[in-house]
Amino acid sequence: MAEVESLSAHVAERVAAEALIVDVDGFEGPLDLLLTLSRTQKVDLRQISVLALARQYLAFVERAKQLRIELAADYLVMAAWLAFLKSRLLLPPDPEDDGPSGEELAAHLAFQLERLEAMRDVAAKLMARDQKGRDFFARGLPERVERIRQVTYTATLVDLMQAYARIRTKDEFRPYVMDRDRVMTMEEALDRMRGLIGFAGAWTDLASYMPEGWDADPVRRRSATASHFAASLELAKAGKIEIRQGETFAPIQIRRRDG
Amino acid sequence: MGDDADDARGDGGANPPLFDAPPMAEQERMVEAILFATAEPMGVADLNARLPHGCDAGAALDHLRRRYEGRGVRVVRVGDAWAIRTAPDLGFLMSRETTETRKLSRAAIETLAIVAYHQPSTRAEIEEIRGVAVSRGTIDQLLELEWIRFGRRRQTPGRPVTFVVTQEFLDHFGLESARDLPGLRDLRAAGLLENRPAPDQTEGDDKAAMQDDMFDGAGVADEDDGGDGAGPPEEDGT
Amino acid sequence: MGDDADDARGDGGANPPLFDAPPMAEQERMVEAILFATAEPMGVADLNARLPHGCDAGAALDHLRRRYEGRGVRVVRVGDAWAIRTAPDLGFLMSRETTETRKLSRAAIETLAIVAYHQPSTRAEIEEIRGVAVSRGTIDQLLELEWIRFGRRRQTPGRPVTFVVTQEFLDHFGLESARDLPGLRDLRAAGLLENRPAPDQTEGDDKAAMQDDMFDGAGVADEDDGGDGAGPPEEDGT
Repeated sequence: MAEVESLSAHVAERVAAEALIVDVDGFEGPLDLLLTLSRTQKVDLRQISVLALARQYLAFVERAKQLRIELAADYLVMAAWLAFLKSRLLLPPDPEDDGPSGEELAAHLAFQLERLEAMRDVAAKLMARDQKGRDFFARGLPERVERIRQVTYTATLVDLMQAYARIRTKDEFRPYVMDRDRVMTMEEALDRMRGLIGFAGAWTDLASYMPEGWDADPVRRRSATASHFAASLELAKAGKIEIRQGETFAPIQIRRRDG
Repeated sequence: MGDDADDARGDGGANPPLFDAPPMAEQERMVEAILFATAEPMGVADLNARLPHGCDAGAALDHLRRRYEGRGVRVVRVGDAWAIRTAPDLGFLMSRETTETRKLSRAAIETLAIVAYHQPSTRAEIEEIRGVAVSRGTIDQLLELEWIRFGRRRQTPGRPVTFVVTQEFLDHFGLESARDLPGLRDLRAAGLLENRPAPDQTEGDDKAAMQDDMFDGAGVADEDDGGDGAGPPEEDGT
Repeated sequence: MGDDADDARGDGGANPPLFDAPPMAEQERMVEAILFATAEPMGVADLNARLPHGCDAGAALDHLRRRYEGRGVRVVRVGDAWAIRTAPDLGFLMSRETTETRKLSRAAIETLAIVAYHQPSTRAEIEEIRGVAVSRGTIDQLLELEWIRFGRRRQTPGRPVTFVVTQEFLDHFGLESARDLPGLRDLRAAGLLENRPAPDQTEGDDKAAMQDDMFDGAGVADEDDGGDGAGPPEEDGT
């Protein structure tokens, strides 16, 4: 009999604890939870006992731990802070410590709770107002005279920002695609140079191997320069040409390697 | 009406314009026509730009507003602009015109209220008041509804962007100006719109430091503001 | 108004309805609100269907028509239905209502965004950032919209013209200055960017640095360049 009773009491306890925990999902963060807990004190938020509130919150977190429910980090941060606050409120003030007193911290927490509740309150008042498209209405048939038509172009700030975001991050999002028309690959350069190298008996500036018109556009020029340089290294490795450069940044010269 | 026309002529006599402005009764008709034709609120300057030279849209609006008192449609003020809207007590007739607004989340409603009552507000300030991070999409949704927009950047380190409410917000909630927000005066009297900094703590307490950051610079531009980088963790993953 | 109410009562007395119909003045208000708010002209039967039981839309319409005689808008018959329309003599005021609005092309909005974020910018710089050539029409369109204008010429070989955004641009987009444009981090926070982590943050920084280089010095000599937001807005609030 006694066993059954204690068992059912145990079950009831667990159910109550779990109900509270399950509700965590319904809370929008620790401050919201604190506000809800504070309502059980049934007093004006200005008269609230922050100490009692801190105890309730810590008990709540403790229960969550027992039930092995993972609480989000900000709930734990708040718990740590409330534990600190609790100790400040309970212990006599340390004359050495020039930090804020427990009362000051508690008063601020009470202020935050009161402010959050006030904002909820006015948010509800705002939403309860007459609203356009529900309680009152704008002109349903704005007039247009069709005879004179003038086209204006429009865009919203969001369009503008999205456009900018798109440009600035296109490298992040776009599947990688080569802009072939402005890129010269090493294979292309290699093909070109293989054809031309036979005539290069004397030292010749590498730049002279660049295809015609490729220096007009800086992007294309860079690409062509790089690919031809890489191709010439490849040819040198294969023993087809020799490379030299007088000094740093001097023109690179190549010539056919005989034999 | 005769009086109005005389008034207009009287003004003209004192300082003769190049062209005679139409009589006031006529100006009132014109403003009436323009306001009826558009669904968007129109500013006095816009009205004047469209009226013939020498007209006084402000005075015409005064007349028009009085004329429509108690009628099925009303001339209402929306910030710096004016619009004609149906009387709110007749909303029940308009079930077919009712536009279903997307249901706003609690986070979005609270965020909107905070921007409205505290504007200009930074994201960090919104998070400080709600005690949670503003999730992605909440601000986006309010921007999309055109109920909030970007205000001036805060002149504090990090120059965080601020949010303010729009004319569309005022129009939607039938407010003449943001000063007419419900309960604003009570909130102010209770000190709940102040940016009260968290009591300063000795070094090494992250929480207090974080709160300091958030409070800073709301009004004064002198203190060290960590900007909105240091917000609390995200509210939900969506 | 008093007269109208009396009329209604008179009608009611002859043949008492199940429910008291609202006074005629009230019925007139209702018809006024409905005709104002509906997107289509309404027939008498439609109106009666919407009005409370016992109302007489035909009579209310008659009153309303008389009330609007000589006003800036009139109650007019459209086929079998009724609508509120601008008085014909005021049609000239509606010329601005005829404008057709179209979305800006992608090329134009991107070009505009680059000018706004990097002003003053030359055409070559815009092309560098967009990675494609900017057609002459795109620039012309933005100039015509008065969203961009010519800035000072760049003091570099070729002395290319630069573009800056205008006050008109700021007005249209509800910005106080181009500096108030949110940076990439803000865009990401507002959910306007996919929140996927940048594959290589340093690469992004290099890019920004390169662009800064590109645009550096342009602004230096341009202090008197016409005011609005000489410098580019800051990136990422770092």
